[in-house]
Amino acid sequence: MAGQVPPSRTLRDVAKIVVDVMLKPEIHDPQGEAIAGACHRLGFTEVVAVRQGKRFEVEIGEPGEAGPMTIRVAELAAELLANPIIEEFAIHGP
Amino acid sequence: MAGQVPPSRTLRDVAKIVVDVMLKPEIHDPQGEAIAGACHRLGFTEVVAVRQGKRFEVEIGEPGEAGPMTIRVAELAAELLANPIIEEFAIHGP
Amino acid sequence: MLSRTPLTLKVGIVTFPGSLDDADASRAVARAGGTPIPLWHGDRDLRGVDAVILPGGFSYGDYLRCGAIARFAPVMAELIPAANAGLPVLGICNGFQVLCEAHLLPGALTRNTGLHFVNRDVRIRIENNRTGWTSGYAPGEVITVVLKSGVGAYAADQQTLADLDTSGLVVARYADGSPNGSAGDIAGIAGAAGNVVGLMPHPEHAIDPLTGPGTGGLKFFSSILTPAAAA
Amino acid sequence: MSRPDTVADAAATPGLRQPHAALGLTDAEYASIVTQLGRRPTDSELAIYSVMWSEHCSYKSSRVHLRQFADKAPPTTALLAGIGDNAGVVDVGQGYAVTFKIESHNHPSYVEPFQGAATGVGGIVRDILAMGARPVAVMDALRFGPADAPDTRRVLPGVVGGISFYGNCLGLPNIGGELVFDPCYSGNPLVNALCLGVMRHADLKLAQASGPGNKVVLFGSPTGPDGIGGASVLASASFGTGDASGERAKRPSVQVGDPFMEKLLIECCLELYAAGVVVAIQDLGAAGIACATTELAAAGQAGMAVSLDAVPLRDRGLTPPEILMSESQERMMAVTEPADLDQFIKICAKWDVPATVIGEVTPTGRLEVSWHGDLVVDIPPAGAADGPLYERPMRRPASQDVLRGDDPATLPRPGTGAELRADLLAIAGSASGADKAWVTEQYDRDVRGNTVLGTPHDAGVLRVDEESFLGVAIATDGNGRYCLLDPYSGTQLALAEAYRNVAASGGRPLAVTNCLNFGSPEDPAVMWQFAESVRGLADGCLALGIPVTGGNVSFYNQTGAEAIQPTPVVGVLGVLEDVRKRLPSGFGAEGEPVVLLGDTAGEFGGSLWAHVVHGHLGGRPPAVDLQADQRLAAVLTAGADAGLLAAAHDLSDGGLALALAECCLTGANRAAPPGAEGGTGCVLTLPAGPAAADPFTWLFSESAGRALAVLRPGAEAEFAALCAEHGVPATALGATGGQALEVTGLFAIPVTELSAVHRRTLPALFG
Ligand SMILES: Nc1ncnc2c1ncn2[C@@H]1O[C@H](COP(=O)(O)OP(=O)(O)O)[C@@H](O)[C@H]1O
Ligand SMILES: [Mg+2]
Repeated sequence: MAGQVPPSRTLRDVAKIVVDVMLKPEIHDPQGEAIAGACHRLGFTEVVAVRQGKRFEVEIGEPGEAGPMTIRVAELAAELLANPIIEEFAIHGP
Repeated sequence: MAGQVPPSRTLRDVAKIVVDVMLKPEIHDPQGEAIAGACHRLGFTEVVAVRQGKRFEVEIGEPGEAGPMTIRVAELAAELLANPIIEEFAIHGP
Repeated sequence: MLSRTPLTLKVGIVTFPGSLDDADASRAVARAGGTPIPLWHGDRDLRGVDAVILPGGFSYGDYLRCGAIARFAPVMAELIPAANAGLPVLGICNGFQVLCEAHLLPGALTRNTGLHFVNRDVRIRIENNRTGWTSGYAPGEVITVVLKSGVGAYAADQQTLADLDTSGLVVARYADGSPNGSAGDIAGIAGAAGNVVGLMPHPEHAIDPLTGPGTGGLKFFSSILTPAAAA
Repeated sequence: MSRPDTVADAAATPGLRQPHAALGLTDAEYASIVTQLGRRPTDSELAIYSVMWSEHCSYKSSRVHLRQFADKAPPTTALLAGIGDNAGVVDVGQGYAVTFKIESHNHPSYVEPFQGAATGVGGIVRDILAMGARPVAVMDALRFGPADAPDTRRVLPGVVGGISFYGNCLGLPNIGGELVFDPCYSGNPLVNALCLGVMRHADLKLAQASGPGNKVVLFGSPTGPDGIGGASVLASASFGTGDASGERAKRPSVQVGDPFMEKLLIECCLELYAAGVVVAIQDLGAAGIACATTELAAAGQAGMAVSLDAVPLRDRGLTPPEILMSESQERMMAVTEPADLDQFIKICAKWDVPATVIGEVTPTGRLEVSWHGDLVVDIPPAGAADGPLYERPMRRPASQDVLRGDDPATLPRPGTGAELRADLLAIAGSASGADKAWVTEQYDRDVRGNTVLGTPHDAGVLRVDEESFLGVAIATDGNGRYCLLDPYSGTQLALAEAYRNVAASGGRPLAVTNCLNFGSPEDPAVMWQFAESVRGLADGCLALGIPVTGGNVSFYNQTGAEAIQPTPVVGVLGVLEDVRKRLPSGFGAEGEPVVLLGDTAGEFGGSLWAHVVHGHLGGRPPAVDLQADQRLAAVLTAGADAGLLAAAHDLSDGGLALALAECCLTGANRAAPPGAEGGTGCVLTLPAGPAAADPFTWLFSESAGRALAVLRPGAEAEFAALCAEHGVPATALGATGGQALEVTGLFAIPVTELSAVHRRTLPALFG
């Protein structure tokens, strides 16, 4: 499959951008609830709620200035990494 | 995302702490590789690599000062949220 | 005297990398009297089929989100406009997920409330027999099919759920309560035009009492063969 | 990066000290390598020898015993390939062959339950694929510590999740297995995975490199630093100290499975086979490229020249020994003719499977591996592949007599109907006796559409041909308690139970696979258990007339000095000419006569009753009579063929009592009836004789060679005649029907109560 072997890392122009994807607050998160329940059983009774989402670390080659790259990642997040019907995302970095 | 909850000592005295869990760098991440492949097919050819991890938003009641709470969350992360054999974690906030 | 060979309907079955129940869908189409036509994810070609099934499985490993990567396959570039133009499309399980990701159906499939994959025979009630895929069922008919999924809970915002209800677009509901946390016990829905249907449990595994819980699923595949349905 | 240790270096520095002990090689083994090569090995060669000569790859402690499977093999024409190949291949008629094998992934599953179990499934599936077959089903035999132990709560959900994740994603139906809890498996769970494949006779592939000039292709996932703890030791020892060794120590021993890539590999390989472009093929399992190249070359009596520079890497820092030893998953190695190479690569590209030529077959008879132009390996492949052979000391432990003398006859027994009822419910609700749906519902049982019977029936039954209805049945069994009391007969009991399960599903037993899970072979007591177990299995297979086609040995299953109970898991494969005649294990219609087949004596040593009710383990396991089992199987398969039977269920742990409870709750369809409350009751009367048999004995004894037969109404006389003809004792008990399991004059348990007790245990424990 394409992209499994990263190209040589000697080029220093690779930035790491983080995309956080969380379920929208109104969407039921059974995983988070199960984890909160497990916290309580483990004695972490001060835990009120847990929500579980995804974190993507995207290594991306810089095509030009910082601006376009961030926009590209936002496009990528909106199109592929998150499903806007149930999820929302935030972008950090580089 | 930190700091959304005001630090007043009311009943609502709940802080949100984020725990990021990623596979250790030396561990194979087939999901991330598949996503990188999809990025390329979608025309995001500047994507060099993707790694996928988890993000937990833990809402936690403050038992005392900030110090212990952070330690509690670190314990929680090490014990429950991350699998130390293959994953590493980082804690942010409140 | 000229003998007239009845034309059998051609039903395309898409194989994505990681599709699993494609052979089962083909078998069901053939059992119902149709002609299954394999469609390859990498070809921008629907091969002149009269209807399309997106089968169950784990397309692209279901990595990222179920159906999220398959949605961008070349064959989908043909399928999406064809579906919008009225081609009957049935997405089963992973196929349902792909249809939601491709916005051919509203809403999304989310993790089962029990957090586990669930393989169980379930009874579903056909709520809408006006789609091309369900016209053979009596309204309210209850059939037993196989549910096998980990991300099978249908979710949508309140407005969408209300719209599905008022427009009669819920195709099937779990008759004994949702086994996975699906909103409104929804097992399957149709798009606004009625030609695109998504179903979480597997009718193709209920076509033969030898290998499944009876024959209750067969009419999904025979309904589409009636001329009215494919018209 | 440091320069690797080359063959030239090795010749020039014969006195260089090497870390062979850290790699698990004894001084004597190291000396024998030096003799074989006529010089010290390079570090890459040492890596190869260390993995090839490990217990896991070389079977050095077990081979002397395993020979019996060949020496005592019953005459058969059913085997197309046998022990020594990746998996045995059995002719099932109509031009079809079936290949099946069971393998352990115990230790990795304890360290990282989810990935360990997942990659266990992946490994056995590649074994089957390498034989030229399409994998069509999996099974899993699992053993854990006490169900309520905190560690079991960590390990079990992870293991089940991993099997579910990997198997479901591959599209392989899971059609059976085992789930057992015992304190002896705390800290050492057993995760044994079985895969079954189907092919046409002509499709058989053998892992033998031949034809000098033919290309060696590596395909599948890139090679990364997975599971190379051993090589890391080597690398740090050879390449100096400090930073490097710290870095090396981080190498993960945990492999992460990629079932999606494996699914692509399956389809890709099948298309390669169909195109006729594969001369030989081998899966990459333990010890990766080192093992695949050595074994391919050794089996083909050829040489092979490989360049490691061509291996696609996920981590460019890997050293030659690490590349050789990497256990990255989802990789295969094939030999193809140069003229076919283009087509080979094209088919791989179609399935998005990266493929690279890494070398070719040579006439030299040597395995030669180069790196950056230097020769780093130059060995005789057969010498590395064969490995040492040990006759480990063995000794029947003195404790064996104490154990056998501890007769369960002294245990207080239930007498009244109420007490019998309570013990039945205790067993039906015990973790080992309870319904397994919490586990098995997580597995896809129906994908591919050929599952005729799956869990909770006695055997998995698959349709092989849609036109002729040819099919196969398969079951696995093992009983550590019996084997601890007597490893010889305990192993035969496991064999007999799997054999009986196949027959009770309507299948004619044909062949055997096994996974032998034991403690340390360096412990003479364990070695004695092992030897007895193998002898029992070989003698048993000879008696039953079905050959062992392959298997797997897992040693060192112990926590500290404490070994697990000896746990051979035996798989039996059978054939059904017409799967429409399969027998389910449950009650369906009402009013069907229920008949107990076989003799019942008072046998409670190692029984589930003694274990659950008294926490007792001692005495002797049930007596073995394999001729009686053969007769029973003949009656069951003939009864199924003649349409006399509606269902059948074998009796094993929990005896008649648990078997009846299971029959009430298991439907007559391929799966349990929908709805947790489903079921059909029965009204039965326990016979007055023989003298030894009181109600307790009838209900809870675990005498072997027994099964329940459910007759089609009206078939009573014909079936009685069939039993008489074969000399199988048949005792009419009553008939199906009603809403309770009723034993006249003793107790009645409503099916709903039985169901609640049987089905709530695992969900209550594991959520
Ligand atoms: N881990 C497992 N995976 C799949 N199937 C299982 C597993 N454990 C048990 N089963 C199935 O559950 C049923 C009951 O198992 P068991 O009580 O061990 O049967 P028996 O003792 O009669 O051989 C069988 O169909 C068996 O194959
Ligand atoms: Mg059993």
